Parts: sequence; structure tokens; C-alpha cells
Amino acid sequence: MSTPVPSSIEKPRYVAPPPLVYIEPSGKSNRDLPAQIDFDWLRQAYQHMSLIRALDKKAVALQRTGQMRTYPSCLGQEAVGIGTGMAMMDADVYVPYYRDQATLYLRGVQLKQILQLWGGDERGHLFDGAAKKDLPICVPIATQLTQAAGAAVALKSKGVKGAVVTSCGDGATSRGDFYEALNVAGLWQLPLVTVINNNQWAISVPRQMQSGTPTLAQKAVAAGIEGIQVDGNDVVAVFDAVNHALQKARSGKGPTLIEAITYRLGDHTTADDATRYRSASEVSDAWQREPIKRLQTWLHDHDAWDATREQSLHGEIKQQIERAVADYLAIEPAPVDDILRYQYADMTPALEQQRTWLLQRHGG
Amino acid sequence: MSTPVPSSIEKPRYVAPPPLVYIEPSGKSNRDLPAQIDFDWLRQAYQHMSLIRALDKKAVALQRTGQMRTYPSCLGQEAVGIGTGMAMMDADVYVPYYRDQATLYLRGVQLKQILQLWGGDERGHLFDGAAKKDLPICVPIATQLTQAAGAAVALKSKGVKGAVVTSCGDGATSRGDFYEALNVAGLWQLPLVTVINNNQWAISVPRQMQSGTPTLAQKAVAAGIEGIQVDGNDVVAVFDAVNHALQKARSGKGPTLIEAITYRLGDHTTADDATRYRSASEVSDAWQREPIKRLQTWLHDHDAWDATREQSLHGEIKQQIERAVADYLAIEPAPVDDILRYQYADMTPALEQQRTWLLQRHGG
Amino acid sequence: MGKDNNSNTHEVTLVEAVNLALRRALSDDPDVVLLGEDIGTNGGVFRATEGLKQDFGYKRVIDTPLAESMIAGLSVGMATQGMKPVAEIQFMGFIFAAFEQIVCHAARMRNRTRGRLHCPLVIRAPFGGGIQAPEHHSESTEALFAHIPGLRVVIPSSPTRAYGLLLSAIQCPDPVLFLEPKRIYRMVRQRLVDSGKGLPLDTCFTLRQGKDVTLVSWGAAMHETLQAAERLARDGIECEVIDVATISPLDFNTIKRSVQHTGRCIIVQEAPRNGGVASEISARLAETCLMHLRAPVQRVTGYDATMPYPRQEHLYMPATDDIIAAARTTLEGL
Amino acid sequence: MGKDNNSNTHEVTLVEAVNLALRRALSDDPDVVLLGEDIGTNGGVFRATEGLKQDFGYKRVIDTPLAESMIAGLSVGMATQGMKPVAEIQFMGFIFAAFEQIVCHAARMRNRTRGRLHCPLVIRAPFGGGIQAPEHHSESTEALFAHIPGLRVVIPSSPTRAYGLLLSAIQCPDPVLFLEPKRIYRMVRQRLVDSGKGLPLDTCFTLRQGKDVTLVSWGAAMHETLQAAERLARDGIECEVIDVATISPLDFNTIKRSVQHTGRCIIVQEAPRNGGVASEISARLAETCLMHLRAPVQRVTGYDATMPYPRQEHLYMPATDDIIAAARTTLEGL
Ligand SMILES: Cc1ncc(C[n+]2csc(CCOP(=O)(O)OP(=O)(O)O)c2C)c(N)n1
Ligand SMILES: Cc1ncc(C[n+]2csc(CCOP(=O)(O)OP(=O)(O)O)c2C)c(N)n1
Ligand SMILES: [Mg+2]
Ligand SMILES: [Mg+2]
Repeated sequence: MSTPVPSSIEKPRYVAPPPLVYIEPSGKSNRDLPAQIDFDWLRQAYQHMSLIRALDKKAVALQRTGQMRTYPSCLGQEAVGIGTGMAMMDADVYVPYYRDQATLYLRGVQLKQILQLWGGDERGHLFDGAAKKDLPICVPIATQLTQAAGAAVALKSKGVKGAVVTSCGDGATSRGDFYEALNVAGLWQLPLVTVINNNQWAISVPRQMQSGTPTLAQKAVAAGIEGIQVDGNDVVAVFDAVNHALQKARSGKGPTLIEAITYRLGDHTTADDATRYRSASEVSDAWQREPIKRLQTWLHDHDAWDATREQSLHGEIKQQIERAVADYLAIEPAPVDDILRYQYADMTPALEQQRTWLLQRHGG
Repeated sequence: MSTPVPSSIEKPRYVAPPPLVYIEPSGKSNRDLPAQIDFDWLRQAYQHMSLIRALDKKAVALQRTGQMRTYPSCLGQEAVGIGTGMAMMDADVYVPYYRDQATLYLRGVQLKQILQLWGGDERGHLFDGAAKKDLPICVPIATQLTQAAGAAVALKSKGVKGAVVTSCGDGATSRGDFYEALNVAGLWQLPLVTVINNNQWAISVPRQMQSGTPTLAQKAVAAGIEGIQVDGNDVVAVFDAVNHALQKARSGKGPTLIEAITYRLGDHTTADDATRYRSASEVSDAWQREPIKRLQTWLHDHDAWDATREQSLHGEIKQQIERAVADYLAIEPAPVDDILRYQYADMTPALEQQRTWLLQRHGG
Repeated sequence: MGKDNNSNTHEVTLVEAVNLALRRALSDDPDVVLLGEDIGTNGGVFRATEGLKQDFGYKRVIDTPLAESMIAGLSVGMATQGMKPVAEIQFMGFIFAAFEQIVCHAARMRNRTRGRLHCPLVIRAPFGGGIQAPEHHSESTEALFAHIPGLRVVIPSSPTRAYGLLLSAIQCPDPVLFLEPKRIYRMVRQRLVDSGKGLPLDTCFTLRQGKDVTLVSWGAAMHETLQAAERLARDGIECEVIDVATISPLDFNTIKRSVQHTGRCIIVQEAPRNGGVASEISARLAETCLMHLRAPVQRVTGYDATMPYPRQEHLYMPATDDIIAAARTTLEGL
Repeated sequence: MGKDNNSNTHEVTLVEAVNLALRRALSDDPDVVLLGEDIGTNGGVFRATEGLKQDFGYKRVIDTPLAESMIAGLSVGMATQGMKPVAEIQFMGFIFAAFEQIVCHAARMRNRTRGRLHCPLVIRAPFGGGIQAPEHHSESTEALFAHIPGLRVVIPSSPTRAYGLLLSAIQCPDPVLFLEPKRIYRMVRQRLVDSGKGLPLDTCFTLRQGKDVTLVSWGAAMHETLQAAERLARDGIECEVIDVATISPLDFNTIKRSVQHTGRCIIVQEAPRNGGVASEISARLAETCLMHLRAPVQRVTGYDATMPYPRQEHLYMPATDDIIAAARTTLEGL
């Protein structure tokens, strides 16, 4: 019974369209842009992405000079964060991971707070604006995803007219939490949009060493939900997919998984040295597809952008960043006993006693 | 930007054949049986299933009279376990869950050992035959699945010409471990066959409350592997699928997921009362599709079985079960200090001291 | 569940008290939602949630897919958005998949966000041995959770305390692990007024006063501890008996005051000996009561061994006799 | 990693000693396989596995998908089938997803099967604070694992002990959690002979002898503990310094003998105070040494608080001065 016989068992098939893209790497568009997208919108997207790139560069520089702790750059992935953020409304809830500074900025988090977080200060998580109710950045990979599903349960149950957006990396898709969250979202038709920032690397592990599937979007099939692959370096494609998914979610039509294909142009974090495990040519190839340049080209080609605008934008950004950095560097140290005060709603007797010891050792 | 616009985003599609079945509930076959299947094979399958059903009945009866602890009946699911076991070879490794007495029996585990396990005695896990290297039954749902992948890594790495078979319930497919195991198996093309005993219930939670997917087999798409749905009450279909998957696995062609559609005719365990949550009519409907009767009909219709054979089989089974029960009831209590002796390869000083206390309290 | 005519007073077991508290919380607070495996139609494998789905609907009493990590993750997400999830983990032996969410998120949400968000969830789980259940159904691993800052760990040992402590746990703005000693789920009935009133989560309960030796325990082992006190009393030995109830954060003062008074202490715990909560209590006594101790503080505990399968379970469990023997040794000690 | 000419002797840091031991184990035993996140081409985020994939190939040094539960589950399965997996969890803060596999399976396989199968795996994880890393990268949660029967928990505090203990851990037929104090990964260099010889997993190491007070610690805090002993010695106070090394199962005899000799004991632990390993040691001392104690056993520990983000991390960490202060109090105590 062990001699191989050709099996007559029929195989199932999965068929998917190619990744959604509006503005190609060359800066040309291959199809009409979505109706909601106009020049103003595109210029705004361009400005946001440029600001985030500048912030990112600054944060890395601060780290190199000892004024910042470990920082995860989002260089090259600005379109994922900005496209997502631009599709969100205040009533939505955002459940980020650690590389989501771009979306957090659009949610209303101050640039200073972003720096503060990576400067090693919990108070960066006080957030602002619509983000006041958003979850903090999540470091343990993929654990935010079931929380996002839980937030979606809350919105649904309270009848809030918003949806939850969460994001994770390509590496995160290997964790069971990723699947558990999608599965329950599909089952309960939760208002949940999950965006995979597929930047091709999980620290040193390339995308193709995370999963044997040709796409990450197809993992949605395991949850019975829609999975969309988009060019994650095209801010329009990201926006369109997230916007579609959000409208679906807000109108009770259930969750969506979006795989945004992009590339991590920088090191994993400032503690990493990517030259150890990937080639310079791969990175320079990837620079050909990065999101900001292509949008600039498109805008130029459509007479919606020029050198003057570019110059004044850079002036504004420089100012904004400088102010944020100055504010960041001026932050007063937190009270010493902050390390004890937020463990519980109230201090416990043991913590009161430990506060005495703490203050004896380290002053008020 | 929040006015719903019809999305132009194309949807991916998943297309699968209907569940594989050779012998229908009526006992008729709708197609030629696989070439390896002859009358002898079918009679053997019939005998094995009958034996397991009798064992099962006996175990429940023993529990009702206080001679057995909590026991998980496999009533109605005999074809899943027997079809799987008949496809396996000694060189393969089996990684069972708690409802897998049928396969374990075919692996060489003594009936007495099965009773002993559920009688609350670790020594039931000493196993026998090919099962000597198989894993113990696994109680924490789905946790056996990544272990099975690990066992498959070991076989592959040691060049053993066998494969690993593991199984789990429909409820288990909701756990992240299920996905993590399939994902790594697909990525590394491990010699692994995962059989889902989809008996429609996870205690009181029906299959359709575990996942929004129409099939469980399609979850294979998330791992980029083949997923096959079979009629789990047709021992031939189960065998054919597992055999196909095993041959594929043994020849280095990677893992397979098999969803065997069956029905849990009994309570979840002897501690459960299924009438609390499911209707009598659902159960009596399911009895129309159970695996033993249909095979008997087929054999009768093909003049391969008759009342005489049936009678002598029942005589044999009765004897076998009676012997197993007698052996089970005659088992000497384990030495008192067995509860300490197997924590580590050697006793630790603390355990030596605790052994003294233990023996003082409870004698040698 | 017996109910007096025309009153809100019930004669209930511990598990019925849990049910009453859940029912009360669901009635009083629309943000309370129960979730877990088999808690809906089936009413929970121990019937702790019996009738609640029927009365409050499937949106308030949610049967989840089978995934503990997901149950905890959902609860964290819900709690941050203004709900009060009360999750059930079917047995404490299955809580480990949820460990990461509990330890890394539930316990930290307030501290991480410096108070912007908090995580008022309750995770209920039956725990402990003595019911002859299969593997993983009988463990006592409360010490693992007691070590986690930001988490509260509460263990009732009687119907009235189960009711009052569970209500307080649900009202508490911090995440609470509420462990239910299943061995005594149905052991005794107590008269209970369904008043909606909670019991404090920051205090031990002194169940019996005495001057000779302090017996400290929690959960099902309170039963043997009280029995031991009873039997010792026949010999004129007066035990002070303390039910810790909230094992973390610990109300150590009550224990300290008692031991300073009696000079002797036995701590009874069903969990394995090494690294249990008894060790913490003993260490604190060593730091603060050395001058008052008239004999070494003793721990009566389980062995440093995995909970045996049913046939040998009784060998593992600390028994009344063990507590009595320890108390006698302590009393002879000096 | 300095290497003497023509010899097998190296001047190495702790992390280099780990690398040497792994290399040695891979060379000596074909069943040894390393697996984990980023351990291959990248050589591990701390370079503990640097060069090993290059030299032993991707089948012996396996970069896994990102899933800790899976890493542990694979290891359990591999171990039951005759391999010796040495898994890396990138930071101890990320071990919780693997908790269920470790606690419910690795630690129980031998007992559950009454010795038919066993589970000779090693899980390595860097742990502890002091390197200003992001959240979850600095915790010390060894006590959670020390409470689990069937598991060994080993923590080196010097390059030579890292080498010897890791080799023994890999040879050990029991599952071992091997925790590497990352703060001292590169703090000192030691001369080490790559002899392939292990160090015992059932004994504490007495690093310094003294008659006045016993200082007990493990991991990175050994550094401050030794510093404290050094400084106290200048004042004529002779400390006995014990590196527990294997915190479970604990070699309590060495500690007991020392404390019976000195009559005083300080236990230093970086982990939160409540329910830490220090509590267990203190409890055992209370049981066995009460008559010898000339002052209360004291614990110098972290706070009952989540490890702070980098800016306030230093406030959390127990410092040399704290140990000295505790020792002085102890000495004045009686
Ligand atoms: C549970 C867990 N395991 C490991 C880590 C360490 N770690 C941090 S980032 C990372 C890679 C994540 O890759 P991916 O999900 O692709 O996200 P990216 O960083 O590329 O955006 C790892 C392994 C972690 N933070 N959490
Ligand atoms: C991790 C875990 N959670 C919960 C349980 C309790 N439990 C035992 S069986 C079961 C249902 C399992 O259903 P399914 O996977 O469909 O298998 P079946 O019992 O139907 O064969 C549950 C929830 C468990 N054993 N393990
Ligand atoms: Mg990535
Ligand atoms: Mg089932």
C-alpha cells in the first residue's frame, strides 16, 4: 500500500488579481485615480510623506548622537502609513505597531511625542487628537492584532460609527495571533481593517522565509475574508484599499486584510546593521520604487508641483522638525516615582513602602 | 471622502471540489474505489471500527459505574481514526490528540493502556508497538500541532523515510498553533499530514461558530499547502486522502491538510451533557451518516460480509474487550513516589526530601 | 440555588454565587460583557454562567472560538475602549496561551500609557485539584500571576466572598485574575444577600481568631486549614486563621499583625512548594517578624511535581493532617 | 574574540563564551540543532550565534519564522524524536507566547509518559535590564519558570560559567531554560579553555568566602554583588558571595551551610520583589536556619513595578550601594 499511485484527488485553487496600483514606480499612472483623489489630496499626501521622512532622518541622527534610544525607521514605507492615516476618520480607532509613526502623526500624535517615545519616555504615549483613544505602540509582535479585534467588538457593541485599523509587519503574519484575529473578525464580521506593512524583512529574515505562500493577502482565505494586495509604495493604492475596507467595515460588511508591498530602505532599527544580511544592490533597486519620488514625478507631470512649492515645503518641514526636536530636548525628566505610580489605579501599601525607599535612593 | 463609492478593487477567489467520498451514507459507492482497496482491506477496516466502537461503549459504561475517569468518546468518528491508522506505516510518527484512541490502537497501543490512560494513570502512556515513539495524547487544544511539525523536522533531518501524522478537532483550528504549524510546514515542505476531525462540535460550540469559512480545508491556503475535504465517515475516503498525503510527504513533496467531515454522536466527554446544547433530531440525522453501517451495507451488497461473519466478529470483539477490561481492572497501583520520580532524569535533593515526607504520609 | 420567598436572599454554593455576581454585574452595568468557551448556551462547563446568555443575549454573553490568546487579546482591546470584559478561561491549565496578553498588555496598559488608557478586565478561571479531572485540569499556578506587577489576583474561598470579591473585581479599574477553587464549587451553601455590594480587594479576611498559631491560606485549601483549626481547638490550641483572598497585591499587614501576636505561622498552599505564594509570605515574615517568631514559619504545600493524573492526585494534595502536624511541630518548636 | 596562538584558549566575553559553547556542541553532537529568529545569517541580534550558520549550514542553524510558540513547539517535537534543539528566544520579554509549550509540554513530557519520552531541549534567552532597550527587552521573569516542576533554569554570570553551564544544559536530558544576562554580555573578558567540559547544573558557585554575611545572587546582579563585597571588605567586612547559577532546581544546601556559618544573608535580585526567587531562598532559610540567623534575611530587589522605559530604567535597578546598605543594616541588626 506504500507504492505511490497517482492520486485522483482534485486540487482546490486560489486565484487573485495582481497588486493594486495607481501610480507606478516611474511616476506614471496606469489607470484613472479613484474619484475622491484630487490634486489637493495628492499634494497633502506628498507633504505628509515628506515630513515623516524628515522626522525619521532626524530621529536616526539624534540616536547617532546619543539623544535618542533605539529607533525603528520607516524610511521607504511612508505611503503605507500616510495612505492608511488619510483614509481614517476621528471616530475610527487605530491599533499600531512600533513602525507606525506616520499614521500616528495623522491621528494627532505630536511629533514631539513620537520622539519622546523612542527617547525612552512612557509619557510619549499620552498621545493627542484622535489618537487619545488609540492604543499605544505595540512591541511584542502581532499581539496588537487580537486587541484590535477586541476594540472592533467594542465599537460594534457600542454602536460607534467607526472602524478599527491595525497594522503589522510581514514577519508578524507568522504568529498565531495574526490568524486568530482574522478568524474571529471574519466570524463576527467585525469592523476591522488589518494592514500588513510587507517591507520584505523581519529584521534579517526575508519575506520568503516567513511563509511558503506567494502572497500574504491570501492568508485572508483562512478567515473567510477579503484579502487585497496593493503596491504599498503607491499612496493612492494604499488609500484606496484602506478606504474601501473602512467603508465596508463602517457599514457592517466585515473585515478586510490588506497586504501593502513595500520595502524597508533602512536598517531594522538603529540597533541593527542590515548590510550583514542583505545586498546593496537589493536596496538600491528598491530605491527605484520608493513612494515619495514617484508621487513627485506624477505631480510634476500634471503641473501640480514645482520647485518653488518643493522649496517652501522643505522650509516648513525643517521648521516643524526643529520645533519638535527642541520641544523634545526640553522635556523635563518625569517624577522619580512615576515608575511606581501607574502600576494600579491606586498605590498599594507595598508600593507606598517602596516609594519611600525609591525616594531615599534617588531623591524626590 | 466617506461617501461610499463602489470599489473597483477586484476580488480573489477560492475554488474547491466537493468533499471526497467513495462510499456514500447509503452504502453505495459513487465511483471506483482506489486501486489498493480490496475486500480484505475493507473487512479489516470494518472490524477495526467495530472493535473501537465496542471499546468506546465499554469505557463509557465503566465511567458510569465509577471504574473510569472522564472519558472522551469517539463514537461516530471511527472512520477518521481507522482510515488514518491504516494509511500509516511503522516508520511514521503519530502525534495524537485526546480523541484518537482508534489510531493509537492501530499504532500498537494496547486497549488496556487506552483504558488506563482515561482511568487516570500516566502509565497508559508507556504505549507499545510503533507507538513507542509516538507522542502522548495531547490535552491542551492544538498544542500538539507545532510539536508534530517539530517531529517532522526531526524525521527530515535524520533522513528517516517516514512522515508525521497529527490530528486535531474542528475547534482546534481556531487556535494560532494550528496556523503556525501549517505555515512552517508549508515553508519548509515538512513531511507532515494534519487531519482535522471535524465532528461539528467543540464541546457546546458548533463548527459554524468557530470560523466564518465555509470549509476548514481552505485554511491550507494561508500556508500555501494542499487542503483536502473528505467525508470523514467514509473510511475509504479518509484512507485515500491520508495515504495520498503520506506518500507525498514521504517523497519530500510537502505537507497536506485534510478536513474529515464527521459527527460526534456522543457527548463531548462523560462529563458533558450534549442535550443541553443540541437537538435530538440533529443527532438522529447524523446517525444516518455514521461510518460503520454504511461500510457494512457496502460489504453485504458485494457479498463480502454476512450474518455469520458478523456474529463471529462480535464474539471476538467481546472477548478482546473483556480481556482488556480485566487487565485494566487488575492493574496494580503505581508506586507512591512515581509522582516525584519522573520530574527530572534524576531526583533532586528537594525531591528526595519531599519523597521522605510523601512516604511518611502515604507509606511505601 | 435556593431562594427565600419575597427576598433577595439565596442559599448558594460558590459557583452559584459566581453566577449571581455575574448576573448582577450584567444587570447593573451595560459595559459588562462575558466571553469565553462554552459560556453561552452551555452555561459553562461548571455552570458558572448558566442562564445568562438566555437572559442577557448572545451579545452580552459571548461564546468565542477556541483560542485563549484571542480571548485575552479581545478582552484587552475591549477594555481599552470602555467595556468591562469578564473572560472565562475554561480551566486555569489552559491560561498559558493567554499569558502574553495578560503579562505584556493587560497588566501594563495603564503604566505604558501613563494612565491615558487602562484595562479593567476580569479573567475568571477555575483552578486547583481534587476533582479527578484529566491532565491540565487541576493545576494551581497562581504564583506565576502574583509575580506580575499591575495585575490583581483574587481567590475566593466561600460563596459570600466569591460574590463580593467578583463584583469588586468587575468594578475594579485594574485587570484582575479571578481564580475559582473548583474543588469547593459545590462543597457548602451559604446564605447570601444579592445586594450588589462588593468586598474589598485589598484585605485578607481573618476567619478565626486565636493566639497560639497563625494559619494562612487561600482558595480550596482554606477548607483543610479551617478543619485543622477546628481539630486543634479540641486540644486547646487556638489558631488564628487568615484567608489571604487577594494574593496580589498582598495585604501583608494583616498577616504580620497576627504573626507578631501569635509568634508562629503555618502557610498552606496547594501549589508546588518551590516559588509559591507561601514563599513570598514567609520571606516577608522573615524580614519583619524575626524578633517575634517563636518557631520557624512553615509551609505546608504541594510537592515540586506536576499535578498527578487522578489515580495519584490524592497523594499530592496537602491534607488536614499535614497542617495539624506542622502546627504541632511549630508549637513544640521552641 | 581573542585566541592564543596554537592553543584552545580564548580571552572571551560572556556572549563569545556562549558562541563557543554552541559551536562546540554543534561539532560534537550531530543531533544538536539551533533554531530561532535571526540566528542564522545575522548571527543573532547579540551575535551569540555569529558564524555558526556559515560553518554548520542552514540545516543545523535554522532561521525560523517569527513565532515563539512555534519555536518552542518545534523544539518539543524535535526533542521527543532524538534531536537536541537549542532554541533562541530573542529577548526573554518575548518568551510568553512559548510559555504554554514550555510549561505544559517540555516540562512534562517525561513525567506524562513515565519516562518513555523525554525532552532534552534548551531554550536560550537574553534577559535583564541595563542596556536602555525598548519596552519588553529588559525584564527578569526567571521566577515564573523556577516555579515549574520538570524544568531547569540556569543563569550564568561569567564567561567561563556561561560556557560550562551551556554545554551541560545541552547535554542535560531535561529541558533547560538558559537565561543570559545581556547587561554583562560584554562587560568582562575571561580566559577560557574550549575543552568541551561542562559545569554542574546542581550546584551554586561560591565566588568569595567570608564569615560575616552571605550575599546570594545570580545573573548580572552578581556584578554589583561582588562589587559590594569588595567595598565592604575594605571596611573589614568579609562577605561570602554565592552565585546560585541554577535557580531551579535549587542547590539550597550550599546557601544554607553558608548562612548557618555567617548568620546573616542578603539576597540580591533584579526582578520585581514580590514572588521572586529571593523569596523562595528566604523562605527556605526561615525554615531551616532560624536558630542561626543573627539578623533578618534581607532581599535587595527590583520594585514591584514593570521595568521602566530607558529614561527611568536606572531608578529601577538594584545598585551596589543598596546591597552595601542592606549588608550594613544586617550587621547592625543584632
Ligand atoms: C513576540 C516578539 N518576538 C520577537 C520580537 C523581536 N523583533 C522585533 S521586530 C522583529 C521583526 C519584525 O518583523 P516584521 O513583522 O516584518 O516588522 P518590521 O519590523 O519589518 O516592520 C523582531 C523579531 C518582538 N518584538 N516580539
Ligand atoms: C487550550 C485548551 N482550551 C480549552 C480546553 C478545554 N476543552 C477540551 S476539549 C474542548 C473542545 C475541543 O473541540 P474540538 O477541537 O472540536 O475537538 P473535539 O473534542 O470535538 O474532538 C475544549 C474547549 C482544552 N483542553 N485546551
Ligand atoms: Mg517586515
Ligand atoms: Mg470537534
